[in-house]
Amino acid sequence: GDAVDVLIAMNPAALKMNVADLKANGILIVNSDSFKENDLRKAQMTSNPLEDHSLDKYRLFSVELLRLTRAALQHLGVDAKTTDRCKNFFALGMCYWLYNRSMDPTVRWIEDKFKSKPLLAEANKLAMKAGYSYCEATEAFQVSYEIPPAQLEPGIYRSMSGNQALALGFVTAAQKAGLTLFQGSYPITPASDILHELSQYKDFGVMTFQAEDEIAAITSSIGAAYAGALAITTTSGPGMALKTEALGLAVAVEIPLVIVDVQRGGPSTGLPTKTEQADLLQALFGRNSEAPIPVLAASTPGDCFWVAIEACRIAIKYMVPVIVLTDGYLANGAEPWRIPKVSEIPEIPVSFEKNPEGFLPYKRNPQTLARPWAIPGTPGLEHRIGGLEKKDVTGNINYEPLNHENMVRIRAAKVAAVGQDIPDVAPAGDADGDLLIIGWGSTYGSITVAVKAQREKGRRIGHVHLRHLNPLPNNLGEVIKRYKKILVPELNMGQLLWVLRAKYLVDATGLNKIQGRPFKQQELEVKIEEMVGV
Amino acid sequence: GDAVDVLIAMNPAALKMNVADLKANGILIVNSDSFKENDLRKAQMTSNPLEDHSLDKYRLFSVELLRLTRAALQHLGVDAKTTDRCKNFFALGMCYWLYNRSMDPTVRWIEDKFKSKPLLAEANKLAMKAGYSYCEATEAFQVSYEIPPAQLEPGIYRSMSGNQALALGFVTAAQKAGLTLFQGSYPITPASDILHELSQYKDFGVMTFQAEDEIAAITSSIGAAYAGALAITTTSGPGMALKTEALGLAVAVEIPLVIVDVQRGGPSTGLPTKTEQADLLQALFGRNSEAPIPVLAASTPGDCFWVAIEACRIAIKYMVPVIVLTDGYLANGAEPWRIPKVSEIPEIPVSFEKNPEGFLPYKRNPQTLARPWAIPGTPGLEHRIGGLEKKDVTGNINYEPLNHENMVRIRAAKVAAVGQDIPDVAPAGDADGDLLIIGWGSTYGSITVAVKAQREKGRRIGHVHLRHLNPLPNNLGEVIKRYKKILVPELNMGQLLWVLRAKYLVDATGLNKIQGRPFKQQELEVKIEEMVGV
Amino acid sequence: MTTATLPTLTKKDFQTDQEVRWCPGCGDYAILAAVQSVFPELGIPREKFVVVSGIGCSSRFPYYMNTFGFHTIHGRAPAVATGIKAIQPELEVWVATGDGDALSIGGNHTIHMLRRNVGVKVLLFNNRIYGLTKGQYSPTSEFNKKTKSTPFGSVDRPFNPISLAIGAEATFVARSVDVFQQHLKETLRHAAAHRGSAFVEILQNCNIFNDRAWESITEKDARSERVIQLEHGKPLIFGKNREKGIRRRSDGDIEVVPLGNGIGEKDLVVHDAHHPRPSYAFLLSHMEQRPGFPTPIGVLRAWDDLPRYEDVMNEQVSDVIAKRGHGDLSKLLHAGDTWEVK
Amino acid sequence: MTTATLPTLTKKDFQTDQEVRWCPGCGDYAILAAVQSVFPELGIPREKFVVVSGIGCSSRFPYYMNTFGFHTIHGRAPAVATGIKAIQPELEVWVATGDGDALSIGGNHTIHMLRRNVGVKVLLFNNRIYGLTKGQYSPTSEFNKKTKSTPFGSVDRPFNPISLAIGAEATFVARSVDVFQQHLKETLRHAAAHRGSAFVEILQNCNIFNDRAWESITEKDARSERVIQLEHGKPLIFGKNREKGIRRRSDGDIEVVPLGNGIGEKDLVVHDAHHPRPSYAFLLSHMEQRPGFPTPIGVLRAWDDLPRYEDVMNEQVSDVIAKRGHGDLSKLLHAGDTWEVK
Ligand SMILES: Cc1ncc(C[n+]2csc(CCOP(=O)(O)OP(=O)(O)O)c2C)c(N)n1
Ligand SMILES: Cc1ncc(C[n+]2csc(CCOP(=O)(O)OP(=O)(O)O)c2C)c(N)n1
Ligand code: SF4
Ligand code: SF4
Ligand SMILES: [Mg+2]
Ligand SMILES: [Mg+2]
Repeated sequence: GDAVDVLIAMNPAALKMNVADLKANGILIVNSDSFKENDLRKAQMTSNPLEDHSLDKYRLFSVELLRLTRAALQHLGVDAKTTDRCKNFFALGMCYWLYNRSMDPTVRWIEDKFKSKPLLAEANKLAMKAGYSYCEATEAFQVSYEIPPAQLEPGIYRSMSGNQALALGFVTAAQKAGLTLFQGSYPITPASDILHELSQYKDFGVMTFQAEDEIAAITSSIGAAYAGALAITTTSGPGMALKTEALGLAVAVEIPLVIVDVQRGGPSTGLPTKTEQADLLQALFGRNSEAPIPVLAASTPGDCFWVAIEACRIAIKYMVPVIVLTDGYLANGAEPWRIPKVSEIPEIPVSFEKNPEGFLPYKRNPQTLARPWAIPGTPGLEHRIGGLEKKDVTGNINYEPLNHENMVRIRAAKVAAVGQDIPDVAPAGDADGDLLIIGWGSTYGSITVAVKAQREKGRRIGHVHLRHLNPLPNNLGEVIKRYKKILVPELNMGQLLWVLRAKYLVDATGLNKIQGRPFKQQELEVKIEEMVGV
Repeated sequence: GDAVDVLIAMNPAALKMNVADLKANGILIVNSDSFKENDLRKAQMTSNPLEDHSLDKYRLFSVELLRLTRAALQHLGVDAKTTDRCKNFFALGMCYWLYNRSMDPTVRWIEDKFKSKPLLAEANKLAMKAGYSYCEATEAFQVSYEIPPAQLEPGIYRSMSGNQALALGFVTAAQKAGLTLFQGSYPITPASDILHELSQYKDFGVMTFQAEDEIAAITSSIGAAYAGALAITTTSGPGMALKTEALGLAVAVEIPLVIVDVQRGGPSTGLPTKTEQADLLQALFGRNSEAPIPVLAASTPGDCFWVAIEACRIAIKYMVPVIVLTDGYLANGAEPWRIPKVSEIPEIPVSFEKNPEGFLPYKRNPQTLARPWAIPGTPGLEHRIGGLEKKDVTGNINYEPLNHENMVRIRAAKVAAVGQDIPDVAPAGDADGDLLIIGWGSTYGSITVAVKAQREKGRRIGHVHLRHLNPLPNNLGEVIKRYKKILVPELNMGQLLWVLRAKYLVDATGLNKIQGRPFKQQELEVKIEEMVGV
Repeated sequence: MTTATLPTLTKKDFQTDQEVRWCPGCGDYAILAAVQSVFPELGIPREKFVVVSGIGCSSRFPYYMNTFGFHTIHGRAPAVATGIKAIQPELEVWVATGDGDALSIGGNHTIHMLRRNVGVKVLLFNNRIYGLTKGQYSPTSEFNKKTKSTPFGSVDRPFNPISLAIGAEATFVARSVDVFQQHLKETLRHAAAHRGSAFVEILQNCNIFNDRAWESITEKDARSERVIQLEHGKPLIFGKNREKGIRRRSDGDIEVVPLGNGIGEKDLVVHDAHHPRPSYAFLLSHMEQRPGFPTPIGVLRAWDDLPRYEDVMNEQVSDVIAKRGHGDLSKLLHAGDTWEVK
Repeated sequence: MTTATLPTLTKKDFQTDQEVRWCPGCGDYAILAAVQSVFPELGIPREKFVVVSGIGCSSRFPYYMNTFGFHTIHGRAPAVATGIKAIQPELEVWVATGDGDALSIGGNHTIHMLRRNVGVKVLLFNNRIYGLTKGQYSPTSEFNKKTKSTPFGSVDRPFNPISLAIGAEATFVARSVDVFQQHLKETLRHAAAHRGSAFVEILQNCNIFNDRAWESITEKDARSERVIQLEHGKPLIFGKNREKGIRRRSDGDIEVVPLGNGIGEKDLVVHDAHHPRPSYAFLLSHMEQRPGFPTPIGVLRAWDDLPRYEDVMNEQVSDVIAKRGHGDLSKLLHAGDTWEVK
């Protein structure tokens, strides 16, 4: 329809009039300078829409357009009225950045249009460039893409972004486990909003610790987990790299911990505001020595809620660190989310060791191989743990060859044991056929629509979207055999592809896009047709 | 023969008399308290063997046995003479630790032997335990294993350990490149000796910087490389984990840098003094986003010399960071090393950009894809680089989707281009047959002898030992096809195995040992016979 | 409260079954003995103690203390300890660390923990060397030090741990020496009594890789001549016969003066460890670098009026709960704009 | 020497073709202008300048300076700069960093670079906030600060960057303000003149996420009332009519006194930036925390008698070469015990 992608509202009245035309998750730039008390009164608004969450379903950027434009033109010495009119161009400049388009055509247009008034031309150009620079300067502005609307089953819905969903998921998990939620984190785009969200939930007993760096973020979380908290640490790629040594410690001392990596464009600082799926291999292998860790990935913004809970459940049940992968696209993208009944969500059983009788720090639960969670302060459980190799059961430092091999295999077996809880995959679409598409993470939406379209054209295609990347679902190998060809679309150079080839020796094909943005349905369909023929 | 593995020399005379019986690379514990001026004179020694390198071919531990034993027994109040005799048990305790054997039998033997003199028994037990604790306390004592003697071609030889060879290799590379060698490093077992060695070579203009941590170690090296040095940073697994964020920067700014990871037992702090090969996947994938880096591995202590030079050559020619993997076994193990003629070693051509004419920081050499090395201080070359994504050629910050994909592919192509210089593999043993053994790193010696033994028993076996782990030699896939079965023995849980399966879809078998010590010939032969039949 | 019902603990209660594994003659033994004899005096149940360490010889400390113990990774003990205190503020958390662990790789965590005033006691075993890794110089090694990694002498100027801690807003800083058992115990008692961050530098001898590093202070006689023992409220006097004192000069600096002929205690600086501002402690912290000045040991600064980080953190939570009541999960999930799909 | 033959450079020579991209009204523009106007005065060839930064709004600085520039990773600029100086000591290396970059994630590298006295100039843009990441509190934010990450107020006590730098053995510490252009330029000139590590805190306004953070200092009148400009050799006087001074008390502390009726300049502390010991500078560094005391700006400490790290490092190499001659590679390879296999 004629719904718009961007709306720039200079005042409350304009907002009221036009917001209905804005697409869900569309970009809404509002001139916050004109949303003061009496502006609202004039527009007969009882509450401030910039604060009352009524605009949650849009990507709201509340910007002091007036003040900033004035600051930008200060030195020009044009009159106030003209300056203020330039704020439109300031906003336009922002749009150009958000859609990374060139300003040149408009620059020429301005020069032409205001030929007679060179100063005005200058002012407008400056304002536009200032708007553009303003977006570039900070990492505040992240383009987000419309999430293809899914079939909505009946229920109560709200708009939900990935970062928000993670935050709510962790709060829920803590409540269901009856534990204090501790988040040790160091801000980094696009993960910072998880910290911003959780820091508001002190009424749920949430403790947020903004650490001096990512290393202190994860090690303080390890300390908190050791002391009995549900501990999480949240970051993006570069920060993840800094946490890898400490991840090894978490593996060695076998305590529950959830690490969230909201992936962004790289390498290095890369493209902080753009999306990518290229941290999978880092999550699987980015540690010294053999240090296996379960890895989960969320497929939609709303799914982040459920993945957060699942990660906490695994961490606590198996006494392991768990890595959760999302990305910039999920983090900032929003979708309608069916609000679950609190009662629908299973409890997460926790039992701190209490009994000194025969207590040994590495005595294991035979089914999960988990060691006891024996927190300081418990009489009679005084014991020592650390990162050196240790004897199983007693936990005493031990360098004996066979014990080391035994411990390495136990740590691996423990992660493998998580497989007990992973449901078999059931492909969407055709249960067997010409092509199986295996995806993970934020490509879920675009793959789903592409598969739907292609199946309507009569092609026999299945779609498996992996939530568990380590361990992989038990029946995946068998499912793969049911199809002639395997396609693995990823926003990286072929990382899951690599894993599947190694594990199943399957000659799968990759569709790899590494442009800081998601797949277009079109791109997927072209590849599908190329593979199964037109 | 009746050569011994350990020799404990209480004085120069004893050393003189018995050292000949000690195996090459055998453990030599010397009581340094009795190697003072006049002790040497008494034994008619002109120079101090503990300092004159004459014992280089043994693992020399010079220990103040007398002073330490006295300190350990201080509070017992036994007479000086007795105390001093106890130093034998102190040394014995050390041996038990070095071979990690239990002291219990000897404890019982002592108790029995000195039944009548409980105080003496106590003293001897204490001394022995003190010797054991002394080894455990610091990371000074690393068991090293005899390296199976190779066929020695004619030439001048010396005994060479892996860490020493690396140091000499880097000094040689710097000389051949006409660059200052800069080493930014933070001490860590078993890599510290590389720093100790290089810090002695100031007469070669070597600059060693002991940084505050591994992150400063690598980032100072990046700064040094940017300023025109041949820069290296050396560490072990946990330190490697800390360097991964900065590795991404080196990839993004495309400067030459060599990173050495002397692998040790893990995960986390693990077994600092024991050997392991479990950092391969970390070296290949342990970074955020797509950040490919060439990876080399040395196969013998002496080979470390040549690998160091090769790594420097690649880093400079392609303007990339290069990772070198060795391990505790190579680092501390020594072997006879044929000393090359300096003239045999090819120069390493270096050309700093000098010409401002049309200079652009990311303009590439078409053959190597290397960008110019334009060091600060060069008139007219002022330019900016950094970790954000950039436009190729100009190097200006750029977030455009297609440019990003282009840059990611260029960085990958550049690493792939290194393949031009990698010789095809030619299997040792049979050029085709029943079994191909693919190894890497320190397993070279044990695989070689095992293959030799098995071939003498008439089995048709080839052996490929990979020096280049990324990129892999071009013909490896083709070579693999020439054998019925593939065996990949590793001191890890199957890391190269994983890579080969993914790349070549070959159903190779792993032989995995993770006990902090090398393969025994026996273990390999058993596996070979299991695979090709007896 | 619990203390009332406590079985009184003894030194033995804090010893583990693990062989203590340091080199014979290592100063760490003396520090272990002092801690094991002070802990039982504190009237705190044993399970409330947590000893956290990084990596180093000194960091093996937790294995020998029969309390909860966490041997973490190199340099990170202060951050781990901060997480523990946030969740269980009532625990008695002590960090055992070395000059490399705390000031080299761990420098940032150390200064941030002090800045935040987390209620953790830090025992810095300063042997001016990296012991565990066989003797490289450390950030506290003297300039031009010859070590395994610096055969021609180090080129760094050392940190003064006390000055650094004060610059990082530490509320408690003290110094003692491994071989001064009584003084060490007394200092540990002061540290234990401090609620906020307590930073204790312990001069320790590594007789294998840096023997006699502190000889000028520990050798016979030196103690009285080259060391001044600070005691709150007492004048700054030292010397074998307590014949020297430290006096303020009109320019605000200090000077060493001989006592007698007109100069008496009344003229001397009276030690004020509780001063709210750090300048005086800072002035003392590096006076030994000046000819004729002694090395101060004891408590340089103990200002305890600042709330502990973990307490403020937890109060913030309880305040919000007091104001808003306990969060209602269902309400939270339904927050904002909702609609029904039929 | 080169300077003689130098074409004199102008501000323009230090500007790049890249659009300067900070928010309209950001204090960073003023700092950029000041640096671009001071660099040409230094008589140093442009290619000798290297501007190194970490990550942050402030760390975009190098892109706008037409010199060699390296935008590294978050917090690591001091370490990268150290490597550069080791290899090319004659380069003029300046680090542009923020309160998060230099004091949070980069705290350890900052204090170690200062301790070593590496000849690098550090410009710390202190806006008391994380700008680039949209406004979380930083290690210099005031206690109880409400930000995106602390909606109920932060619970950390801030660092005083100057005190921290002094505690870390800094040989040069100064403070200026983005909007005090002349003073800022003068301060930059002093920093440029210092051979060792120069640490300059620049109070900077982030008008998007922490607007008016320094208002109490920058607003009209405040400057004279709440700020004291330090000048070496001049008495400590401030106030609109220079009617207030700072005097030593007999206990070594300082106090603010009104000038007149008997109290004159002669009674006041005369600023000694070149004092070899840091205590006086440290005392000044946190005086503004005390009621009635002004915030000091200008050069607090400039003691330049200490050799630069990179110089000692390079001298050590040349000394060894002078003693032993240039190493002979063949000799090196043949060192130790050798034997021939025929
Ligand atoms: C990440 C990492 N880097 C380096 C090391 C090696 N290492 C262990 S302890 C240590 C320094 C020990 O010195 P100090 O902290 O003074 O303790 P000491 O042994 O002297 O008591 C080093 C460099 C390590 N274990 N981990
Ligand atoms: C390893 C890593 N962690 C976190 C970040 C995110 N980050 C970038 S800049 C910054 C802090 C910026 O604050 P400051 O240093 O004060 O600079 P300002 O933007 O205020 O000038 C953070 C947290 C990052 N880029 N890299
Ligand atoms: S090396 Fe030194 S510090 Fe470590 S245990 Fe031995 S004597 Fe103690
Ligand atoms: S966010 Fe603040 S510091 Fe960053 S550019 Fe904008 S105004 Fe400047
Ligand atoms: Mg030490
Ligand atoms: Mg800032």
